[in-house]
Amino acid sequence: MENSTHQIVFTGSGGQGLITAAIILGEAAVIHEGLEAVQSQSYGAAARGGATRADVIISTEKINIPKINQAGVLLCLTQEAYTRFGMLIRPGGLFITDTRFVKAVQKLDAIHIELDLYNKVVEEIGKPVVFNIAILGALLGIYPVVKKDSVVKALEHRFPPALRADNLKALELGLTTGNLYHSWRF
Amino acid sequence: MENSTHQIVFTGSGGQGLITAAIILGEAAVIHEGLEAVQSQSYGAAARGGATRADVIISTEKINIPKINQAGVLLCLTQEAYTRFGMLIRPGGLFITDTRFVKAVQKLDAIHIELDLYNKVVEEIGKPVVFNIAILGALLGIYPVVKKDSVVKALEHRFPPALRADNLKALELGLTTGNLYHSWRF
Amino acid sequence: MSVHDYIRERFFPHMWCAGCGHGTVLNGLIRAVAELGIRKRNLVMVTGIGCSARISGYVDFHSLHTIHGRALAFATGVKLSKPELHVIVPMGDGDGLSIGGNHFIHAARRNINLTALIMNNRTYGMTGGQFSPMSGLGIKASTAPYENIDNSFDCVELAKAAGATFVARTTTFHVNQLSELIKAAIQHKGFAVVEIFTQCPTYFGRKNRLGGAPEMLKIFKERTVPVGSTKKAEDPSLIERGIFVEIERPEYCDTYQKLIERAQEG
Amino acid sequence: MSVHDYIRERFFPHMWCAGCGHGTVLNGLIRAVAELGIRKRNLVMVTGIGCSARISGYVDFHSLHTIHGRALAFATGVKLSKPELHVIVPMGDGDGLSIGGNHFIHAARRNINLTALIMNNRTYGMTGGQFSPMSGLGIKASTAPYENIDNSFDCVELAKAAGATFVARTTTFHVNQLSELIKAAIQHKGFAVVEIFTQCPTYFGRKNRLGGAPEMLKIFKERTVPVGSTKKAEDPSLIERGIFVEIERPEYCDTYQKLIERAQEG
Amino acid sequence: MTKKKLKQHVINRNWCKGCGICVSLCPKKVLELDEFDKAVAAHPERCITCKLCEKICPDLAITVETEGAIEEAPAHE
Amino acid sequence: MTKKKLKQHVINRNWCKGCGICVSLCPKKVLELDEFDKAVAAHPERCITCKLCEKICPDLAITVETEGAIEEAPAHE
Amino acid sequence: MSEQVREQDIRFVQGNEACALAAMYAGLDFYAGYPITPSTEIAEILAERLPAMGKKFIQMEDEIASMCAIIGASLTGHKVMTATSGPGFSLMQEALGYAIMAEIPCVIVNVQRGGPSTGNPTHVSQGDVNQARWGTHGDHAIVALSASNHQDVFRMTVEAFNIAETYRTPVILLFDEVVGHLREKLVMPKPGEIPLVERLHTSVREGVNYHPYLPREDGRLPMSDFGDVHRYNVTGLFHDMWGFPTDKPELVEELMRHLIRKIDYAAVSLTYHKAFYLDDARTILISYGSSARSALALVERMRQRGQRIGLLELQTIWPFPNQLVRQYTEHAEVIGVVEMNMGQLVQAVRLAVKKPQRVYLINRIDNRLITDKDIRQTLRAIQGKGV
Amino acid sequence: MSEQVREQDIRFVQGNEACALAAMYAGLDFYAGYPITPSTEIAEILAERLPAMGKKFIQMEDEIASMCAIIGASLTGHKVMTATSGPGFSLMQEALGYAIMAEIPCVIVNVQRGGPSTGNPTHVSQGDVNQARWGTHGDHAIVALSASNHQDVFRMTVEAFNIAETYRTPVILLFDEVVGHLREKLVMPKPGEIPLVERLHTSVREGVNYHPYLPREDGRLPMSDFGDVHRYNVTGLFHDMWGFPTDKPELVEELMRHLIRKIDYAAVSLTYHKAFYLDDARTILISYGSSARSALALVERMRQRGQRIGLLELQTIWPFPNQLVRQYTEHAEVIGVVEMNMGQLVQAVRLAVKKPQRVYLINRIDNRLITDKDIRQTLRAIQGKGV
Ligand SMILES: Cc1ncc(C[n+]2csc(CCOP(=O)(O)OP(=O)(O)O)c2C)c(N)n1
Ligand SMILES: Cc1ncc(C[n+]2csc(CCOP(=O)(O)OP(=O)(O)O)c2C)c(N)n1
Ligand code: SF4
Ligand code: SF4
Ligand code: SF4
Ligand code: SF4
Ligand code: SF4
Ligand code: SF4
Ligand SMILES: [Mg+2]
Ligand SMILES: [Mg+2]
Repeated sequence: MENSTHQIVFTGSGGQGLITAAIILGEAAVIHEGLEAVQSQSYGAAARGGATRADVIISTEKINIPKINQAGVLLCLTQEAYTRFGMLIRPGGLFITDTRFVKAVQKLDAIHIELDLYNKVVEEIGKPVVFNIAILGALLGIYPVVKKDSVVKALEHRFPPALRADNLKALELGLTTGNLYHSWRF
Repeated sequence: MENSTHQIVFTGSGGQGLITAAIILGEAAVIHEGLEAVQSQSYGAAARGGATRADVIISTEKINIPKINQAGVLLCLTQEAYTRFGMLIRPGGLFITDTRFVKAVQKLDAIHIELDLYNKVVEEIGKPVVFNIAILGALLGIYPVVKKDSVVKALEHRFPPALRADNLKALELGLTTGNLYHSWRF
Repeated sequence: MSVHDYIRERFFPHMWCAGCGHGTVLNGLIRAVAELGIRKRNLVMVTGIGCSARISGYVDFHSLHTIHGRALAFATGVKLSKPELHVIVPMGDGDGLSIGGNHFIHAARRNINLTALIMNNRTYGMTGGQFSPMSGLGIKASTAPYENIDNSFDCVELAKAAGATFVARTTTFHVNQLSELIKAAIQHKGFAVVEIFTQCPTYFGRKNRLGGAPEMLKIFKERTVPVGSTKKAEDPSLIERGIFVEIERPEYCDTYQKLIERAQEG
Repeated sequence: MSVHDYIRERFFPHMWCAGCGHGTVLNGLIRAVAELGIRKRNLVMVTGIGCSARISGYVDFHSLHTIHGRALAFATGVKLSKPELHVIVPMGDGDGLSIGGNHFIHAARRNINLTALIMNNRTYGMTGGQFSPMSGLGIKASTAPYENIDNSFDCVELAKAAGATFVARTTTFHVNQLSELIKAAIQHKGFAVVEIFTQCPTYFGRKNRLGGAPEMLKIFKERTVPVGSTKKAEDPSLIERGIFVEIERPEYCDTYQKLIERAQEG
Repeated sequence: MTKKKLKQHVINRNWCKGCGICVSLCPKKVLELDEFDKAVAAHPERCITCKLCEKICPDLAITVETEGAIEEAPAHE
Repeated sequence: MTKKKLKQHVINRNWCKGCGICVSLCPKKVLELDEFDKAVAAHPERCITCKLCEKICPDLAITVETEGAIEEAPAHE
Repeated sequence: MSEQVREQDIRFVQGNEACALAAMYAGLDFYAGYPITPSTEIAEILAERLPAMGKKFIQMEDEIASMCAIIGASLTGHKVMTATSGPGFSLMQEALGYAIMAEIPCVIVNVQRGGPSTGNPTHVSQGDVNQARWGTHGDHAIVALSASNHQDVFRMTVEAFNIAETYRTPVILLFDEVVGHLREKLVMPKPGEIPLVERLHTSVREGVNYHPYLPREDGRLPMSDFGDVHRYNVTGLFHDMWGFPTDKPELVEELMRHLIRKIDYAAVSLTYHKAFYLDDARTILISYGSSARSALALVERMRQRGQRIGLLELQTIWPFPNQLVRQYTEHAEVIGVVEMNMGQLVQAVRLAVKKPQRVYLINRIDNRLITDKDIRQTLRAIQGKGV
Repeated sequence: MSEQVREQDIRFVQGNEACALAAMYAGLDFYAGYPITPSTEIAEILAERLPAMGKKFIQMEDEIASMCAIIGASLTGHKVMTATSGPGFSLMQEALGYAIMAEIPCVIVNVQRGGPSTGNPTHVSQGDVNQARWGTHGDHAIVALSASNHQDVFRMTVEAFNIAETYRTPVILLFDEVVGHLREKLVMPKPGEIPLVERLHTSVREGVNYHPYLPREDGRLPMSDFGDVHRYNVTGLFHDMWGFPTDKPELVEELMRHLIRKIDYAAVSLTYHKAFYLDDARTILISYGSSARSALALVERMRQRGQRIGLLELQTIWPFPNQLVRQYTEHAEVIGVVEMNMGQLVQAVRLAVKKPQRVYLINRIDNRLITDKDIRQTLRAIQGKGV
């Protein structure tokens, strides 16, 4: 990747596991690649019911300011998140949604990739619960901010053996899907 | 009375009603004679069981410092109070005890008057509870810092009619006893 | 007045999670006040802090959203200073019985005319699912990863022992009983407690693998029986619903009024 | 060891008023520990603030004189961190049941092995005779000049409802029962409560014209009966003495030890 | 109590959070969640207007509108 | 329980506050307050060594010293 | 005795009684408290007097509950007060912050005793001065008043109620054990002699939108009583002008500024103080509470000897009267802050004056009243004259 | 990735987790707490980890009880901690004062959120800085530490335990929501890498008179555990060297001085801080906690442009490092104190520096993290360059 600091924001609803995805991404960067990363998220009443947000900054340098005002990469995984957080995208940034949840209406000054990943997860793995890891895979396919290997290690560390297979499958599925866009080169 | 500020300390045990006596003295001065007066006392664990102390300062001037380090007049009405507070007396001050309670042992640089008032109260009024007012009367007999009339008014205001007679009797008894020493002129 | 007249519609949809039983308590509560036909200007709701405490924001009463655990103390001030008001005090199990336990027993002791609702979801919802004094042994919670070792209170017994003169219990499944008990509690003259089992699918349900809100409601249905039911004798682990205490005793504000009369006599 | 070995003689005569029942509680307590023969290094006394709380200064135990109402919370820290210690927690009625009520019910709920003594003189002695939650209706106090309108707790019922596994009551008149009950409470494994009626002649006695300490003790004699006495049925205003609850239930520190074992398994 | 004849189920789609409580507990399986996870009255004809759904909905999202009177039995208990 | 024969009443005059409890409650009226309001064993011969005075004294001021054993009955209750 | 004196209603009372009498004079409707030395007499007097006036006294289970109860009672439109001392004041901090955030008029009396912790319950100190300013969590402003004698105790108590009502804020009365327990003369002000501020009620009618948290042009926020026609929300969360929770940054900032400014802007009108011999003073003592009595005793004594010494007695402690102190001390060579603690208000004085290096702490910390001699001794040391 | 990196135990954790890990590293034996955002994760992690180490975690009924329980557990010879946030911290003040008075080693974590009152539970502020100093009643001294990143959170947590044990005092860790909730890298220090101070036990034998409150020559007071041979008294009243209550003026004064001096004298060794580019700096920012991150970002950016700006990050907040601040700022033209409140530590800075008029507050109060841009903008205004 060219620039040395990456600001990635996952948005969606509480139950989608996006915070976990964000943490795994951070772990891959920090623990398995020796990079710097910070991760933060919304809390409390704001996170309850409504739209939730998880931020990750990855950098080769020490990260002083851990808050993201403009996201280089923005993932919106519910309609509500799209409405509420859509404006976070940096002009020219990378904007990722899933057709199952989001019907894009505004025109954003960004490269918009509409995945159809949720349906694929349901079809091919049958467990919607791993959708978050699939999304992480897709992100890496499109925007390889860390190596697949690092994420695999982070996943293996986090999930007990019983859950590993599905998550790795989801990661693969996402990666394959995302790779389709990789040639776009950001 | 010659000097314009009088520092009077009553000491004894909790149940003797000395605080009441001190307050009545203060009321007489402030409410009925237009003088200035302050009254304070010991509180809390110190006042429980052990020796208690009630201070009165009476003056024609505003009283800024309400604490007494050296008493012009010191009344000690238990042995414990005598031991603990005896040293409060100003050299040359007036030192009053009652033989029923105190056996003086130290030699103090003060004019020492030993009353036998408690026994008189028991004999003549039969109610030890008014001993405090008798003591107040004796004080005034010896050291007329306020007028008898003023104390009578204060007493009448404080005690319901039923209790008044005995208290006035006690005041008289004390006064008569104290008057014996009045000619000493302090 | 219709039920919806008692809520502040502009704040809906409310902040509670999908399936949270607190909404059902709100539902039952406004049906109760609507059926009693109480004027809104005479209704005060006082709450502390917690998911449950947010209920005061949604009712169109005078609403006092206070600090954690102290709702009954605030409510005592409201009530004693203006006894003509109906003061309803919904509390979470943490709010009302953990940090707020002392105010609970003292308000009960005074028998002051307040309507105390314990919205018992057996967890601290607002802070993310720690165990509460109502969780009970063996429960998992974010601060009880190895199963909880803290005994729970019996809210009914506690209220009774402390002096409450109306004590009842129901669940968010038993919606008719819910509004009936709240009605009775409001009408009762004295300190009234209604414990309401309510579901927190987000934390309590998830951490204890109880399924979603519908499944949790079915547990309420299956594990509770009406007061005095013979089933309880067969299976003592069943929990009784209904009215446990309903007695008349001088109420605090009334007695205070008498004190005033006595004091003014001389 | 003799009874006097358990006190700090250099602080005697103690600070309590003549005739104060708190001294008799001290008397009964040291007889109890002497008879049990507990080593002094294993004895801890934790108290709050009040005349009663000063008892910790007079026993030759490890003594922790804390802040008003919180003795049981401190004691919980002492006990859980070193379960082998005997922790005795005497409290005034104000200290233990007014400001300290919440810690009382929660310690009871946990069934932690503490010996809680409520030295109930029905007043706040230390601050000069205000009414307490144990004063009862009709009592006069410096903050109840027109007769008290606050109901009182039934300490036994409250302790029971909250989960205490040993609950007893006696008075400073019943000196043999006093030390026997304290002994039993110390030996009980779990949260044990002994409520002890004790006289405050200085405030409670004086303000309510009950005479001096001997007269107040005679009232304890006349107005109380052993648990289960038939006299109680005849005259319900009589108050029962004796053991009301004595049951076995897992104790908190024990259960915690099991939790450690479970956690260490994996 | 008397039970009324159903006019309609008014479901506030903005308020409904799709918890499924009404769907699961309706004694006559009248309600379903649609593709947006909002409750809809899929089988209004089965409705006995017991109003359980209205009373139990944590989001106050259902009103069961009725007309005329039919016999009512308590929802459950 | 067995009751012992009285040796002596040891009364700590520094500790005794003269509350009169022992005087008033001693079943045999053994004790009195002297002119300094301190308890004294005025009639030791009457003492049945029930130790009520020792156990009830709030000031821990009395010890009833005994020798040998005689029959004991509980103080009261 | 002069006729004038006879006409006056003169009392010989404790400072605590003066405070209780003043509260009733100010219109106290509701008192909740929990006993604690050395403030208890306030409760005891009110327990007797309030019911006789048809008003409410309640003894709560603790100080937390007391503070909460008075807030509740204030919202129904009543003038409210509680009284306590150090340990109880610590317990009240959380609810005190609530009253600040929710803008509830109420008066809290703290009769200071020796601390920290249980400390020295029956002796004097002035150790809670900075706690009064900073004791509750989160940023905030506060009003705290003090007094050194009973006439002033009365006056400041009445003003505390006036300020509470004017600014919709809790007001702290910071007395001390000496002032609280001492009996001295109080000339009871006649009805009307001290102006009273009554609660400002909204004129907004039923059905019209009432904004409980929207300041008027003059900065005041009219209230509507619970039980009256307007129903609104009261919360300790940051909130909008209707009282409903918000965490919008703009609204958070606006409310924060409002809460601090309403006190700061009012600082000038809130600056109660007494100036003794300050016109030509080269040595200026600054003090408050009972230590100001001793400072005055010394100043009067030294003035008789012709020394250019004066006393600025602060009765408004918070918001700290920066301007006043700066002006009065402009030409002072020595500024001695007399207090009974390890130096609390002295810091505020240093921040206020032009030449902080001229500010000296004159203190006593053994929980006994500082005397004129103590002050004299420290002054001599400051002036290089030894002790 | 370098070999060195691989050998390290690197974690990606929240600040709260870093704190919990550090507490265990320091030897934490006993934790009591009550959940509150944004500190709860500390409890949640310890609830899982402590029992697995045979140590004690207890969730109490409230924060008051939590604070009391850790004091009790400390007396049996254990290292103890509690964690909370604003409202809970307010509730702990009374018992905190007890720990100060009775000299009980313990650590209190306050992860600051928006206040006053319930305020803004899930957003950041630094509003409890002065409360940490003055929150409990009565005169006292206190130690409070802060940190801006997880490596420092770890370090300061360990030091908090060390200081608590060395000085027999409560130590406050003042973090904030951003630091507490943020996940970032933590390189776990190896065992022994950070020195640990263990409790100093008395060497006095059984039967010999042990004085729990008699400082040794080096100022430390050896302890004896409850359950050990020495039985002594612990009280919140003023007390003598055996721990028994006294109100003798000499002893009151002596104890008061001791309590304050032991912290003040230790101030030099307690002065944890970080100096960035201060050697030639004309503009000096002073900050702490998460706002120091933003200050550092700005300083690094401006240094790249050749500007003479530096940052003094304070990790010891209280006792305030007066000397350190005075020295570093001697040649500064602008001293900007960066904090997220209405100006709390800025007052201490003004009291410390030679030229208080050069001290400016650079703040943000909307409960959002102050940014480098915010600071830049205020700096420009200070320098007369507009915004
Ligand atoms: C003094 C204080 N301590 C802790 C908190 C944090 N807190 C907020 S809500 C809550 C508990 C909520 O549980 P409960 O009362 O059962 O309500 P629920 O959210 O489950 O409805 C806690 C501990 C607080 N706000 N104030
Ligand atoms: C927080 C706090 N509030 C109030 C007090 C004042 N206070 C000291 S002891 C006491 C009550 C004492 O009553 P009780 O506990 O019944 O003990 P007693 O003196 O009657 O034995 C009170 C209110 C205090 N020390 N701390
Ligand atoms: S967390 Fe639990 S209690 Fe809170 S709103 Fe969600 S479901 Fe309800
Ligand atoms: S005041 Fe009452 S409780 Fe206190 S020591 Fe005296 S008699 Fe005992
Ligand atoms: S119960 Fe209410 S919120 Fe839940 S699905 Fe049905 S209508 Fe929607
Ligand atoms: S009213 Fe009853 S039957 Fe009809 S939809 Fe609702 S729950 Fe089902
Ligand atoms: S009971 Fe004790 S204190 Fe009382 S008179 Fe007898 S010996 Fe003295
Ligand atoms: S032992 Fe019994 S009989 Fe003897 S003096 Fe004492 S109380 Fe009286
Ligand atoms: Mg709950
Ligand atoms: Mg008591």
